[in-house]
Amino acid sequence: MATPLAATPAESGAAESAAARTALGTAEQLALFRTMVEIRRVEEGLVRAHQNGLVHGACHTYVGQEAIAAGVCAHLRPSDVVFSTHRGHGHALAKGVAAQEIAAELFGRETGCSHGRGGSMHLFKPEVGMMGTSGIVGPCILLAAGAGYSFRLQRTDNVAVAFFGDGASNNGAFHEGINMASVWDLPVLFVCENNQYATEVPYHTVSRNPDVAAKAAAYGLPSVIVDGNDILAVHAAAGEAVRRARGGGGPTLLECKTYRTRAHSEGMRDAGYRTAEEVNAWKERCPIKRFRSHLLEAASASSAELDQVEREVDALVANALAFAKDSPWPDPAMVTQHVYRSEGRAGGSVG
Amino acid sequence: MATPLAATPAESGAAESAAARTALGTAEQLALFRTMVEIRRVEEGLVRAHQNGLVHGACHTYVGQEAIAAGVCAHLRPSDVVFSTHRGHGHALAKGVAAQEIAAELFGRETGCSHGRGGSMHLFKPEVGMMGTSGIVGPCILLAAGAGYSFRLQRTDNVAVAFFGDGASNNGAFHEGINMASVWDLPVLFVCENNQYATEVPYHTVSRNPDVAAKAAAYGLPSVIVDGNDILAVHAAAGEAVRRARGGGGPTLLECKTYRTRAHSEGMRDAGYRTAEEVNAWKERCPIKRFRSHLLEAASASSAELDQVEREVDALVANALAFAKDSPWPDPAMVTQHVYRSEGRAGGSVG
Amino acid sequence: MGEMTFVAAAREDLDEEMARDPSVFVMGQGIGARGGNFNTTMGLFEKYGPERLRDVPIAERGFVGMCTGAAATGTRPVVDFMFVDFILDAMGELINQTAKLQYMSSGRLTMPIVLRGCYGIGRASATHHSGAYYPIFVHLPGFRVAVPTTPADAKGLLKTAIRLEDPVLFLEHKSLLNTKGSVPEGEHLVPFGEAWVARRGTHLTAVAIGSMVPRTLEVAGRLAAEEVSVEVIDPRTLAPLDIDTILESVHRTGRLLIVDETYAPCGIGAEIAAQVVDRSFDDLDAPIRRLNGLHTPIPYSPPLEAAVVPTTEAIAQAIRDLLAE
Amino acid sequence: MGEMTFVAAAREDLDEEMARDPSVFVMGQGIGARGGNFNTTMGLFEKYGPERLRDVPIAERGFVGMCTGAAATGTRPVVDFMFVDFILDAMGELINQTAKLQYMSSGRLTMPIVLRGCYGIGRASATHHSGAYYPIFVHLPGFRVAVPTTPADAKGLLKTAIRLEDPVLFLEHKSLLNTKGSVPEGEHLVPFGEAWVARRGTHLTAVAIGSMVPRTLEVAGRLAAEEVSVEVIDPRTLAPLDIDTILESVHRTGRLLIVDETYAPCGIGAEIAAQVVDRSFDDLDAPIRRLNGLHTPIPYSPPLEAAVVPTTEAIAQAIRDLLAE
Ligand SMILES: Cc1ncc(C[n+]2csc(CCOP(=O)(O)OP(=O)(O)O)c2C)c(N)n1
Ligand SMILES: Cc1ncc(C[n+]2csc(CCOP(=O)(O)OP(=O)(O)O)c2C)c(N)n1
Ligand SMILES: [Mg+2]
Ligand SMILES: [Mg+2]
Repeated sequence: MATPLAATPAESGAAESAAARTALGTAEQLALFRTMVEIRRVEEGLVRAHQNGLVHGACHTYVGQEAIAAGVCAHLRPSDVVFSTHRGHGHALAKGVAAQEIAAELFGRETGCSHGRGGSMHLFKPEVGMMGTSGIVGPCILLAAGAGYSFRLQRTDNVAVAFFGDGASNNGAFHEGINMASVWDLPVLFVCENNQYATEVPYHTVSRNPDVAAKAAAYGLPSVIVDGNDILAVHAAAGEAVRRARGGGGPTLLECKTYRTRAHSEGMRDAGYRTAEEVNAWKERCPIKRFRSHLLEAASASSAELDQVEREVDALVANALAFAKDSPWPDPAMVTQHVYRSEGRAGGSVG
Repeated sequence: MATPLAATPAESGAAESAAARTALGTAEQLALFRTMVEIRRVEEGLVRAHQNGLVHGACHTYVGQEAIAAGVCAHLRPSDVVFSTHRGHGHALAKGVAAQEIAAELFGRETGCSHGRGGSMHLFKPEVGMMGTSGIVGPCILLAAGAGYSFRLQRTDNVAVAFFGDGASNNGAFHEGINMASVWDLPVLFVCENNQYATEVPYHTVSRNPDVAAKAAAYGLPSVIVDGNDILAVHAAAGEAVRRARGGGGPTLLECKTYRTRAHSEGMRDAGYRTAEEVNAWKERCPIKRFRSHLLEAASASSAELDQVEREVDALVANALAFAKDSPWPDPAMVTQHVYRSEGRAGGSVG
Repeated sequence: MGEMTFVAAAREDLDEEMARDPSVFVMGQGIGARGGNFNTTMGLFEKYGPERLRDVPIAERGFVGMCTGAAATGTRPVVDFMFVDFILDAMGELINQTAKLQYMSSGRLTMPIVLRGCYGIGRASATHHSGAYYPIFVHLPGFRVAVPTTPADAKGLLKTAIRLEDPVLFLEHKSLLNTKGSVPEGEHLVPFGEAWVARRGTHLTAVAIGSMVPRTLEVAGRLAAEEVSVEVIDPRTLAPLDIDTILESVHRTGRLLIVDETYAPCGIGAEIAAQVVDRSFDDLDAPIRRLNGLHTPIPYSPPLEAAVVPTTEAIAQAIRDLLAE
Repeated sequence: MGEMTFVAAAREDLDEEMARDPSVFVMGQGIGARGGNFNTTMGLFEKYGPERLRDVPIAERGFVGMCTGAAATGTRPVVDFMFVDFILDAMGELINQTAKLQYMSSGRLTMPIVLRGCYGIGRASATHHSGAYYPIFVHLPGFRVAVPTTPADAKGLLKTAIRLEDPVLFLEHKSLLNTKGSVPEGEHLVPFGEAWVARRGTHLTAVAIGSMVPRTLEVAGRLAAEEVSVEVIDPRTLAPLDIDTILESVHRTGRLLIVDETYAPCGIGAEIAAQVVDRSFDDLDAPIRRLNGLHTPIPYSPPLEAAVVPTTEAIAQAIRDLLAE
């Protein structure tokens, strides 16, 4: 079962990215742009709603990391599955959960994608392959690996994706899940969004190897490092990895270097552990701003077209928030429904 | 905190080993020989006792791996600590637990090093730094790292050692413990005894990277691969690692390639998953036999001297087994003693 | 009706289910070509191959998390822990993912996963290989818990477990694995939540769990000679728990003893006692008593080990004491 | 006597213990310069530095195992889990190592480790940040469990916890963190195993745990106007449990209700009920009742969340029902 070790990270990514940059059509590029804008605008709306007390509990936004969810999920079918983290709104949107269902969920309403049972950290919509975000750091890696195992058994060519942060890479789940996915060639894409902090903890203080992708060598699977704020680079690298997984070539570890430009969680302090200069420098590298410039420079789209996309998204998000606010609360009488599939004296007659 | 990554495994080990081979005095070499012989003879005695029903429960012998415990523990003081595994008799003996206390423990007697509470997989003798073997695969890595943390806080230059198998290296404890020991420069030696099988599972079927030591690159700590059946090589590499740890230079991952020549556990089948040829080839590489030849060839000891050591060990082991057999059973009335230090209404007046 | 051992009955059942449903697969250490440390999968690897009998690395958290992801995506994993003690490294996954995904997804995901393991005190297995843990799984929402004691129930409950959409902890007491009994052939399903009244009696109700069932039956048989009539109930599943059968029995006997190898505090005996004193207070003629393993890590040495579990003498004495109340 | 919040009292205590004993140190996420997600260590980093207030990676199993190794070698770790839910990934280490090393080493190793974490339902924290888990730690041998409800007890019990040689689970209910009360200055130690009779009464004994203590006291105060006299007992520690104070109370009142936010099955209420029906059967004038959180993962939405914990109305109703029995 021994195979050659992974190529050093980054190489393949860089090469492929250049190729794909040219290959992508205008409609596809506009779709990527739209997804990123939608994620950004939904987050901004949720932030306001959180400040107004309409969103309860914790709320971790995806602002600054939009290119990753958008670039990866563009390659996925509804039957492909995504398992995500506490910072999962972007993944849910990119995987096809409607903005209004996400807003309603964070508002705690019956119309939310988890019927108000989940909130920000528990977004479920299996119908489109959104298999859940998680308040616990780590498990998504294992769940995705297991979905990959299922797909192999079922002889489908579906692919499973785990999104997780740099913080998760020091967790045992990373080690155990990636190792097994590698030895069994499972159709999984492990996407590490290295935004360089876990809450307030800089990655270099909790790992002596600054590159998560480099750790793939321990498990013998291919890995790539990409600029996570460059949508085309992410899209290209993810495309290659998804194709490999779908074709039976096994898993890939994709590290996207990025940054969150808001606080870890809404309402938390955002000073003391990083400088304003650092944050501002990364705001300059905003993936949406950069892609907008690129599209204009490459004459792939006009300013008017992009403005139009933004207006459409604004309307959609305004509607989503209004929908959420007007939605009914869940019925407390139903609160224990779905704990078990089989109620009372279970089984016996099942079949 | 970023430091240069580990040198490729093996290099440093090879160089150092050659140097140390010459440096070691005759008395020290004879002591190493004696330790290995003692481990072998104790195991052989326990095997017979197990067959005769005097040893209860599971019994995993260390036969074939003696050079590792002997070579590593030769560098340790009583105040240094060892945390070990299910295959821990050799570690306990090398760390200074008397053969009679180990035999009595496996016989389930009050005079055993764990007063009959532990058996083969739970050998405790903190007085000499033997902090326990474990029936669960993995924890020893973490416990040793934590002891290292204690030693730093206490401003001592004690060192902690974790012994574990290849099987444990796929466990999350490996990932989490070694990473933290590395980022905090803890005085720990991680000794992976890669005997190539976990029960009946060949290592190459559960890891795409055949070298455990190579995984150190993920954590940025130095690692070495040595021939685990070459006592002088183990001794040299361990010496360097212990010196580094004691001197504040942080942890090392030492991989010893070796083989167990008996069944995984006494009474278990030993066919079907490995060939008789493979086992016999490794029996030829017996660390004791090899070291005996080396000592004779180098004229470091005479055949008579070595025979004398063996006779002394034989007598010691015979006595140990007799002691165990004649020892009293523990008193069932005391069975719940030591669950808690503070009994009943705890605390309040403590201080 | 064939006569077979507990472990063979469970294995036959697994074989039938794997033949019937290609989405059933097993993950565990040594459950492939080796056939399982306790022979739980002997002979199946040859029939179903390595994908459906998957030997795994020593990464309990990892493969439990994987099986959870697999169950959520349409396959039916059976995790074979060998010793159930090894489940502990996977508690985070089990409690927060396995047990909750159905609820969090409002029933759109199902979780047909069986967590099987051999458990219990005996054979000088020492403290890392002797645990049971079922009270923890009864406490937490989302799990079903089965503790069969006869070969027929081993087969019938495992079959139900594999077909259920809910996570099931299926526990096999090491001391029962090689006991023999008659087992219905083919399709034999025992529902969860139906206790087995193992012996009828009128003076006292003894609820016994797992290894304590044969032991309590032995005592009941012996006491019959003294004109003491003990009803022995084996709940068979602890979640759901068939409290009705217990209440009905206590209604007739007025006295209740619960015999359980695991720890008393917040254990299954506490739960049964609490339900009975709440719902059948007027039926009770005496205090409710529990007999449990001592509250200590399990020691290795045979005489110490024997001292931590309820003996037949202790059971007989508890019954006599309770009848004297 | 100063007036301060629960969290400030516990922090003052930790500060005093760290000043007194250089072997005390804290590991956790965000407990260094950040001062703790719940301000549990605010200001201490500046005094004691990074070695004694150690920010850790997201590796709960790892740092719990490390703290266990540290405790076994002479230092006194306080593990700050932030949300206690994160303890679950470390259950293997806790159950098989932390809780057993004293026993396995025949008392030659000690295990002075404090596992502290904020727990409980409220604030729409959802299912991964709302758990309590104390019945599990009461069930298993080797742990002490403290659930203080007042600032004074937070300080006095944490001090005792840090000085004990045994592993202690020290739980702080999120809804209590910012409640205020008077706290003795300096050396204030509350022993484990001594309940606090929070209110004297004669008609019924209500044992309340954690967040249910203020809620039950509120109900008791309200019912006093209706001439109903409820005795409210806060056990303060669940292991050891001061059953004597409860038995003595039931001896006077004849009626017992246990109010607890966590799950009923095999919970702490079951344990208390089982002990009382065994030891005080003749004192009981009525069934023993339990009021618990519903047996479900904790939902996020505020109206759903409110529905899963016992309300003041439910407590009042349970008391009235029980008095009518
Ligand atoms: C097992 C576990 N431990 C701790 C936490 C608390 N926590 C929530 S988010 C977070 C940081 C996560 O960092 P990272 O994985 O890098 O993701 P990011 O927030 O940067 O997107 C922590 C420590 C948790 N949710 N789960
Ligand atoms: C957590 C855990 N899982 C499974 C086992 C069962 N088990 C005991 S020894 C062993 C193999 C260990 O292999 P390795 O670490 O290579 O050590 P070796 O036996 O080869 O010395 C297994 C799987 C265990 N003891 N603990
Ligand atoms: Mg991060
Ligand atoms: Mg091995």
